[in-house]
Amino acid sequence: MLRFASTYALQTMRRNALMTSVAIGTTAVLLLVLSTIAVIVVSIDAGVQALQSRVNVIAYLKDGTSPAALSALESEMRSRPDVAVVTYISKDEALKRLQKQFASHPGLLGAIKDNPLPASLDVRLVHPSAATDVGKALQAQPSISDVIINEDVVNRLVTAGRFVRLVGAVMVIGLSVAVIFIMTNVSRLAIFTRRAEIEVMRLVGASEWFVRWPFVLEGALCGAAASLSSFLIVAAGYHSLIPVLRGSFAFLSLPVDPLLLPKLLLLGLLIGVGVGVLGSLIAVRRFWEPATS
Amino acid sequence: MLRFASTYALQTMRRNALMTSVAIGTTAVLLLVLSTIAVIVVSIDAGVQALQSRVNVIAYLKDGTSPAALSALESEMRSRPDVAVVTYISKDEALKRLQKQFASHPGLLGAIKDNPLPASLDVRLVHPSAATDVGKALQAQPSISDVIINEDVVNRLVTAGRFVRLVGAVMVIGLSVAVIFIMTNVSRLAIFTRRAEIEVMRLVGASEWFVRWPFVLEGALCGAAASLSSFLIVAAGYHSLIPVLRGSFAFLSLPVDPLLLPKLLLLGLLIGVGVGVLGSLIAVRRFWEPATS
Amino acid sequence: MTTFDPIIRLDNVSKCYLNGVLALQSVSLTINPGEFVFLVGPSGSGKSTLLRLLLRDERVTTGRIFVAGHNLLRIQPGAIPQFRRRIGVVFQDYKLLPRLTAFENVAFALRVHGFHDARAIRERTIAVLELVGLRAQADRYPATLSGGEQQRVSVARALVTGPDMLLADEPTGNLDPDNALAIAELLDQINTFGTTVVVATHNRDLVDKFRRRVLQLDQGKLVRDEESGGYTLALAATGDSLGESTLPLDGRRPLTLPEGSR
Amino acid sequence: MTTFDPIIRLDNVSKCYLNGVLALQSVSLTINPGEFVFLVGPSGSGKSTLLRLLLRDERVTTGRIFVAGHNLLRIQPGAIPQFRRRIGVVFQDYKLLPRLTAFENVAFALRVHGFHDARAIRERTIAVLELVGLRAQADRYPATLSGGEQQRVSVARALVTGPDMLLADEPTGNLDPDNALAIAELLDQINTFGTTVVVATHNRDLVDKFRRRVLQLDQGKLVRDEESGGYTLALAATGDSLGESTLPLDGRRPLTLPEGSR
Ligand SMILES: Nc1ncnc2c1ncn2[C@@H]1O[C@H](COP(=O)(O)OP(=O)(O)OP(=O)(O)O)[C@@H](O)[C@H]1O
Ligand SMILES: Nc1ncnc2c1ncn2[C@@H]1O[C@H](COP(=O)(O)OP(=O)(O)OP(=O)(O)O)[C@@H](O)[C@H]1O
Ligand SMILES: [Mg+2]
Ligand SMILES: [Mg+2]
Repeated sequence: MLRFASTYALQTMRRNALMTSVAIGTTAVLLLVLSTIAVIVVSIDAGVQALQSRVNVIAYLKDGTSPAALSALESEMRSRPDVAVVTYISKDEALKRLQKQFASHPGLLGAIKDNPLPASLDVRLVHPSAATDVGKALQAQPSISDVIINEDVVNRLVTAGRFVRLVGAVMVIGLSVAVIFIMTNVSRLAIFTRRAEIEVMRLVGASEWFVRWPFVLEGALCGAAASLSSFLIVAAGYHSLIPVLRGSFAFLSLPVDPLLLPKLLLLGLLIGVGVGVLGSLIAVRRFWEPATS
Repeated sequence: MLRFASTYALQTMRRNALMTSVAIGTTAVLLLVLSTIAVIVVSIDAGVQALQSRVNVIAYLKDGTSPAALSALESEMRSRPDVAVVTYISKDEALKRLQKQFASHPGLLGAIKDNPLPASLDVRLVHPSAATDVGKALQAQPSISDVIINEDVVNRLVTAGRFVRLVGAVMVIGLSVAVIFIMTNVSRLAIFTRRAEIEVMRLVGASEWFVRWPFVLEGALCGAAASLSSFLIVAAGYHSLIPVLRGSFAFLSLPVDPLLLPKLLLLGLLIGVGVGVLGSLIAVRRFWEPATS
Repeated sequence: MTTFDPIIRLDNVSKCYLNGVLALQSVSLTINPGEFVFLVGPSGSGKSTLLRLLLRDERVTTGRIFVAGHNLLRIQPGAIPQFRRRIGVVFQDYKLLPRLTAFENVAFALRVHGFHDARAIRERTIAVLELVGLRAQADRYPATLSGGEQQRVSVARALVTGPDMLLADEPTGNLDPDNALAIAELLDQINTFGTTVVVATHNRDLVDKFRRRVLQLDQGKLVRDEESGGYTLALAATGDSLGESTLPLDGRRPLTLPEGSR
Repeated sequence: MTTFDPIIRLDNVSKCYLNGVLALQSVSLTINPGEFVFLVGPSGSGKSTLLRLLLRDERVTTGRIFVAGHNLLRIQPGAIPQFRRRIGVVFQDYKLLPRLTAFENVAFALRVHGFHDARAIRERTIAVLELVGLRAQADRYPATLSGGEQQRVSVARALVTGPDMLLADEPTGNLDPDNALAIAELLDQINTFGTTVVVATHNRDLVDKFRRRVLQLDQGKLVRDEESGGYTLALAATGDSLGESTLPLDGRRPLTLPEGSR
């Protein structure tokens, strides 16, 4: 039965080129839009995450902290899962940095003698939301005099991250729903144009699955063709555009998920073939035995 | 003829509810996606622009600049089209700010006497790309000792702005193309299912426009219905979501274009009705006189 | 089903369509296996409706209907395809699959019946197409066949599976007298091999020539059930025995159309 | 067009369909205004093709064709609708608009002809539906009409505009003899009012009864053009004068189908 179904499906696809091309074209374009937007959202999200990983907590050390206590503290911090990098900044280093910052007003710091600046630990975080925790832990250390958290930056980054995530998720999910809705509609329409055909088959004594198989196969084939072609376009665009973008917008430091493209392919196939098959199943069911149900 | 066409169009729309609902539903969803993404892109772009308007150039004044020279300079700067706001910061004000900045290290600035800080003009720009121009103009003034442009911030903002613009434009344009492509396809499919009807009309002696009018009207009505309903959803979402978003993501300071919604409505109607009408015209033409052309 | 029971039995069957048209009224009849029955009656008298009920394409509104051992009011939806495979049908509007050639349309019925062997399918299909005179048209699509050719494809499809029962709705309506006679002889021949045949027809010549059992419907009622009958009742051979004509023209009203204003 | 010229003239017309089927071969004929012509011939002999050529639904492959004063090889595409409005057509497959009721289908032809006045359209449409016996079915969709009823709607649509010329392709194929006769009488009556009528038919009774001009096609060739002819040539009244039957069954070959293996 499957052999016949596939023959029949391929034949009708060929003999009804308009409908086949409309179905594949529509699906491919929808998946193309979906994956492009997914790529954009994922890239922006990755960019924001990269920015977030630059958030740091500064802990000023009391003058006279012993090197042993310091290294104990450093390694304790490093072992925390929410800490990415810990850097020690000595008193000299701190002064140099300040002088550099005020290089344009040499008069301002000329008056300073005896280097009043404390040494400090610069603690980079994995995610900005850990700032308060890490800050508290540092504050509790006896050798720490003061902890500085750039609340403003932290908050902004956390909010911006949440915003990007939210908008991105809304866009991708909303778009997926829209894509599935439209694909289902197109397949309903395509099968609607063939309800007479289905009616004839059932009157000749074809069982429900005998009628369904060709439609399901057609749906699967169209879906696969569409998702493959849209994937090829996205992959080509990705490979040719990303280096250009990374060149022009270097600071955004767009990172790459090496699995992004395979994931996209999988998603496309899942939606394309899934909706193709399910849409056909539902649409055929709808026209099955219209006189009785 | 138009009266008959409209009667016929309304009748067939009613009697072919499936096709009508598919056409309207698909178009509405497509326009919904398009306008949602347009709103998002416009909002993000507006946010970036708001950030950009905070870019400033600091010009340090030579000690002893006369108030007359100062106000002449201020007004000259204000009259430039690329300058948004000019603020004068006196020597006292500058010191206060610095003290506030270093509040956590009271020892650092305690040593300062005689206030070495210069007075300055804080010039906010309309767009960061004007920074170099404005900087040069300031540098040329005899009363200015030094000009500081935060090149890094300027560059980042300019790049980010360009990036957002580019990605946004690509998304909106690409999406519009996709939407138009899909709508055209759906209307081709819908009319394809009715080619027999068109064939009968032409055999009975109907002129081309007699056949076309009902289809064109149907396209226009479906398009209008779809764009209106998608507009209502977007407008409702906009009005209920924007305050929430503005609350949670206050710092992003999403500005509102009061004409955004009317513009969206116009765009939706244009695409919805335009494609509905054009799609029908083209599709009917395609099935017109199949035997001869 | 035992072979001695009637293959078709209708008890007081009425059919009222959704739009309120009462197409059949209290029809009772039995047809035994192996019978050859002509179903006659004026246009709109319910012949096609009766055949649709027999195929369980439509359901009866009241009354009971048994076909090939099934109570069609109780038959499970899942059992319907199996049931239909025992019946060959020639539809009044042919109902060919537009995207299949004549050959494929006929072969389709064999596929539905579970035949797999491509060579056997091919031989059998070609043989039946040859029987209806369409060997040369085997690879053409329905849209490129003449009306009568399409009708014969429909006949071939109904025959090819060797059904227990054959329902033919106006199978010669678009055929010239010679072809019509040949098709009728084909049905007759199939009947002699044991298939029950029910033919709805307007073809007076055929009914009169074959002299088989005749069921006559008029406005949904069974008005005649005659063994070896003619198209019209034997007593009154002229046209008006069929009841008043449905057309008002019989009174020879002059054709005066109201003039529409342009 | 002057009324004395033939309304239809074919010079050596051949029609070869895209798939290579030669449906008409060197057909030459003239039909004068006001004539009533029966077109006969076995299934697939080219009757419908000829009518399609007259309507400029298909184009001739070679030869020249003039209809109602138009050279159909030269006619501008823009002039075709106007040309077709002078012709009423009953199609073999009815070609009704599925989403319009019987009434609306008939009224549609009037709309196409530029009639606007709803009351005039209504009166005229109802009058013609009454003529074909479908007054009661006026508000039903084609899908809910019996085969014969659909055919009569198609007839009504062809008549309603009072065309100069009426082409009817098998207009009685799904009608019982009484209804068929009534429709034929309607066509005859319209002909007496001046409309040229060409009827392709397989109905032997009608042709024999009306005794009008008969054009007979066989395998695309015009094999007879007889004034006041019968369905078959006068000399040999039996069926075989029509040439050999297209069916091999005439030799009474026993019905042995090759058994397919399941
Ligand atoms: N699907 C339907 N819905 C509603 N009414 C219908 C439907 N099919 C047929 N009818 C009506 O039922 C009656 C019987 O129709 P049926 O098709 O059985 O007639 P018939 O005897 O086959 O006529 P014909 O010889 O013209 O084919 C007619 O009045 C017809 O209009
Ligand atoms: N659209 C088409 N394309 C190709 N061949 C066709 C087409 N229509 C008809 N034919 C072929 O042309 C020949 C003549 O067909 P036509 O329909 O004119 O026959 P007909 O005399 O009307 O037959 P019938 O009485 O069966 O309706 C047939 O062999 C048919 O198969
Ligand atoms: Mg019928
Ligand atoms: Mg024909």
